[in-house]
Amino acid sequence: MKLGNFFQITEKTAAFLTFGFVLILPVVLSFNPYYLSIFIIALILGAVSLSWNLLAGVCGQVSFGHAAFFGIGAYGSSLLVLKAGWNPFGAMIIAAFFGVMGAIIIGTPAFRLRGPYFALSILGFAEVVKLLTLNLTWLTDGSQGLFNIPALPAIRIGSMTLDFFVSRTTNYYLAAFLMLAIYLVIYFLRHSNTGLAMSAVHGDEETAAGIGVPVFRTKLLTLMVSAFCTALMGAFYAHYVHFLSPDSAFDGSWSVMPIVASLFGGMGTLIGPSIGALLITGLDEFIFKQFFETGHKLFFGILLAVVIVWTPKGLFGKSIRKK
Amino acid sequence: MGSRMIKKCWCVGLLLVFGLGTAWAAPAIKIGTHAPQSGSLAKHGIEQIKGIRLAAEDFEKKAKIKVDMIVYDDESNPQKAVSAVEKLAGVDKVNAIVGGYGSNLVGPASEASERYDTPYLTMGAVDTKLTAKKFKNFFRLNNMPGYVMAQAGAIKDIFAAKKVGVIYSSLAATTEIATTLKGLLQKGGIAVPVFEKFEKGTTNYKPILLKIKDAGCDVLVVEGYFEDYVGTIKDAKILNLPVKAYVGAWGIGTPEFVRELGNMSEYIYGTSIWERGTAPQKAKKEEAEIVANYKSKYQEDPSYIAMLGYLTGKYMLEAIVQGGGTAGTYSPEKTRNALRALDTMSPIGRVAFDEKGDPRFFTCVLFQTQQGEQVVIYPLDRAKGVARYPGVPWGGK
Amino acid sequence: MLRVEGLSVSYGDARVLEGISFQVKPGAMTCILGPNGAGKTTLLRSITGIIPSVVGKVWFLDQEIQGKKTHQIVELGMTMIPEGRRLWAPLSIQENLELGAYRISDQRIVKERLSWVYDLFPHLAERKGQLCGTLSGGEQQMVSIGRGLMASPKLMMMDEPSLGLAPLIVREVFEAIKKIVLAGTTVLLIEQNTKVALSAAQYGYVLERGAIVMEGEAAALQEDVHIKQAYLGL
Amino acid sequence: MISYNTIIQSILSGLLEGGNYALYSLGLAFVFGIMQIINMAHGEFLVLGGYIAYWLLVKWGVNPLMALPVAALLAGGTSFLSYRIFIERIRTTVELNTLILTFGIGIFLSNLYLQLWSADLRSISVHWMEDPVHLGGIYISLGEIVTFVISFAAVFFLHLFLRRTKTGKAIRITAIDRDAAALSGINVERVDLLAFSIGGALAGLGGPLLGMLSFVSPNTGLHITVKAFILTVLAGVGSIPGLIVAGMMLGVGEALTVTFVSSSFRELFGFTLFLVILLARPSGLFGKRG
Repeated sequence: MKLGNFFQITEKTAAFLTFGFVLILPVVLSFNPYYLSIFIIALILGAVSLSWNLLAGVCGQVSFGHAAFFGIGAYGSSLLVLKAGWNPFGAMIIAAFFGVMGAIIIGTPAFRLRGPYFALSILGFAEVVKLLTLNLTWLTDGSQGLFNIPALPAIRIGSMTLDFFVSRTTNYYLAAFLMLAIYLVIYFLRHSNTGLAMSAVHGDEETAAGIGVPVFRTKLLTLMVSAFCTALMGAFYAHYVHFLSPDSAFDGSWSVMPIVASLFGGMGTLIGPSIGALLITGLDEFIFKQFFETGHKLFFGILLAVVIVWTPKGLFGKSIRKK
Repeated sequence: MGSRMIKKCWCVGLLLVFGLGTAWAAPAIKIGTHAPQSGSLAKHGIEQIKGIRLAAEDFEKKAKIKVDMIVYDDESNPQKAVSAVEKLAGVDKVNAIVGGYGSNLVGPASEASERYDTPYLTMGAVDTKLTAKKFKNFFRLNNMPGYVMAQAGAIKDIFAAKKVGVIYSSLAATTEIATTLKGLLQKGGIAVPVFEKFEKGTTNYKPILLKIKDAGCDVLVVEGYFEDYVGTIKDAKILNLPVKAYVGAWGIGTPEFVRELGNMSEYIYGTSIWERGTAPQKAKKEEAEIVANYKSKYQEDPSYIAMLGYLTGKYMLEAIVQGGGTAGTYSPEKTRNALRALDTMSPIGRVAFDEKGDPRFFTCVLFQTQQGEQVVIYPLDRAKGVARYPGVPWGGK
Repeated sequence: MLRVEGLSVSYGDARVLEGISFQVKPGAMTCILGPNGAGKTTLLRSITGIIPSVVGKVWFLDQEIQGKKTHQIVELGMTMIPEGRRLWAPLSIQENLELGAYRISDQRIVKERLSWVYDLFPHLAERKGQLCGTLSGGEQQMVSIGRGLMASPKLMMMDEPSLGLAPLIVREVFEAIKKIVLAGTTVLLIEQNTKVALSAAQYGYVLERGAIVMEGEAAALQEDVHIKQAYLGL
Repeated sequence: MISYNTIIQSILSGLLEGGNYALYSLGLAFVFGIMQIINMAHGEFLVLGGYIAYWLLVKWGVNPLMALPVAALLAGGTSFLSYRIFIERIRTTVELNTLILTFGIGIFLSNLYLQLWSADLRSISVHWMEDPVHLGGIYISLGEIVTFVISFAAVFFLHLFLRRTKTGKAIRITAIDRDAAALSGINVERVDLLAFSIGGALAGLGGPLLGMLSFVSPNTGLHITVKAFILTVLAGVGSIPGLIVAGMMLGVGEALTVTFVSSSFRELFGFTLFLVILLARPSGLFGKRG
């Protein structure tokens, strides 16, 4: 039994529904800070999943180490603010470009590899970056981590002040805005000539090269965009949580959860991964945790296996049409 | 150190409150706790919760006040810890929070509890930076200097060592304790020719131990965790490492440790906040009671983490009631003040907090495992035996 | 011996075979001709169960075999010599041949078959220890046919055995195939090399764009105008 | 400062540890090489073997070496069930799916261990194995020699099995050309099931050794999986004997990094080597296919 057999909506409708849901969710949760904080993380994960899926779902290059870009963004922005006294907003943008640099450094050699080898090389890259962060103590304070990372500065719009230190609501909507921005970038990229090139590369690299698609350049560009967005979310995360350690910033779950979320939501769609992220966060929080204090991830493992086996296109993969 | 301490009069007041508690039914207390129940630190988190749970039950019996205890798994993940605190303080509206394990979790968690103006007491975070912000609501039972002083003191006063090799796990707390120890030793004129960090999950310690051998160190200090002690001791045995003493940080020489390592745990030194029988004279009775209750509830001996967990629960619950007054008005303000005013003798020594929330009198003891028993050998005034020095599990020189 | 009725195969939305029906009579050589991309290989792959989920019916020795797994079909006495040889390159000639008789546990029979294959291709006997990756195209084709023979098949289907071989080698291979038929194994041959195929086979079908468009005795087909123009270049 | 003896000793310890790395990686390398499945639950199968040996020792005093076959059997059984229940169904779909599926199975198993056996670290102590053996200024332990021999034997016999037995050859040819294998009458699905179960059993074999040399815990698994990966790529996918050499290279490299640089760069060495090999020679040191 697949959802896809019952209803069919277009990508655009799915995106409108998703962002509409994200918009009103805080009202449903009556702006409860705790639930908002859960969904802030879900939105961060959603945005990273969108970026991951641009690379994997659209261009066909599966990465196993997006935590690298996430951590680079988080540490990059925090260090610019803590050590160089930058404004956090500016630092976030520059940190996102650090992510792009990381993408160029690993992508240039790694895109000569295919399939699991590429996925593994990114995994190795993530570990190397993490270990460097751990050992460049003079810069990063090693395993001690960075404490007291400033929150994003308050924004004044007329008489209204958007505070990012205490208020979960403003943080929530900023995270939602970032996810929307990333979605739009991916959407328009997908529907441009570059997007066509990406699909061609996904289909078959040799054929793509045959019709004149610059395969290597397309793949690298996709990784750069994906890394930029992921690093941006990492930077946001740092200013939201105020604390970083190599273990948390480069946590393997930033590599794994986007994959899981994309799979749940459907890799063949653009919006699916963010739906998947919201869904698995909700499931984990409201259902699995009710069963066990310890080891509620057990359910997560089972669910993952069940979804993969019985609906490999994702729960919504068949319901959302491309156009 | 903690022998001349006097309980302040508020303790008497507390007893009065307890007495009255039977007369009027005080409203239930909601206490929240978060600790890793899964992930790499789950073992510690689970023990901690066991201790707190027992404290809550004991408190219910004694004070006749119902305690609602809410537990969240923070998965050793900072953002989950923050979420847990936000849920406890924001949704469940608990009166106070205890728990937390690991400085990198307690740091952000304590910030969240400060935002919600909810008192927070922990035993799982020793990083010095944590109290630098002087939060109103943050308290902890233990901090870094307590560990290091016991190690450095024994190395200087008992071993009279000249060269000490310090190796430590790359995790945050062990890095800090090692760095502090190095400074203290060097200030005392003791050379530290080998000072090296190893990664979590190291399985071959021989190359690093060989450096200790080449440098001719008298004492090997391993600031690490269970697996690091097991690994280093096994490898030191193979290499027949010629040092005169093996000193570990925490979690060494525990009953579990002795059970797993057998006679390989003989002679090792370790610091401990508490082990069965190390309570100061004045707290012996309390210690015996807690141990007995723990055993009857869980069919096992409490570890030091379980004991500390128990104490965090106990002091926090008492402080909430202390600040309680009339029904339904447990306020964070009064709870904080009660904690600040606390000065009592406990199985881990004298407990009192300074204005930053750091413990004022916290100190560890250094013990040596002798015939499977932990014999406290330092500080000398709490010592129960004499160090068998030189001596290492693998024979040594 | 083999009867196919209404066989259809699709890849995604693209229908490759459309209602194919034909039969192979025992003891003879039947060939299916057709240009590149007509669906010849797909036909064989679906008969042997490598491509599952097909529409239509297939009888082999009066048993319905559609939906069965490849190894079950092989056990009934059918085999296929795949296009492009598909040998196990890192293994020796002898190993390749022996593994062709995987289902036969009686070592005596395996030895018998082996010596028969070596008689058929004396060339291979001289180099039984050589790794197949290092052989020439013709030698590889011989091993591939030999491997198929090892299981003592009743029906052997061959997918373009002449592909990429020099004319001299092609003749040698087809001589061997004739011997195989004489020894009692029915052969279904799929070929682009129409001239060679029709001169060796007794009966033929022509497959174009996924459908059978013509059939008849080999001799008759050789004289057919359409065949002459489209396939023999006359 | 660094003595000659220290360097020798350090290299030796790396060689011995490298031999064990090879065994820890064997199951993963085998399954990856034969089935193109990256089994993310590999480490969990291995850990299961470790727990089995631990409980056999603690409850019934069974010598951990005697526990090896039991560990292999039960880990093999677990992987058999994993394959039958889940993996089999998506075997023919995208590679990524099996990767994530096995990852999910790994999460399930490690949390199951946590429920069953708590988060305690379990170290298997066999005292005679910890006794040092003194060879002209060089110390090694009896246990190290024993585990090294076991590792070597496991790799050797697996190699022999694949090269010499009919079943082993069937597994190999199925990996090389599935269709051709099926056309020879081989039940390729049965072969897949067998290969995956063997992979699990090989992993289970490593567990008791890991427990003896260090420890097992519910969280050990993923770490082992990653390490096994590194080694598989170093050796080159499909090269079983290459694992020994790759393992030793990694072991010695790590040991010498500690001796000459610092212990904190040990892991960095492994991953850097992994990246360099992967990028410069993706077929690995001994791999044949690119």
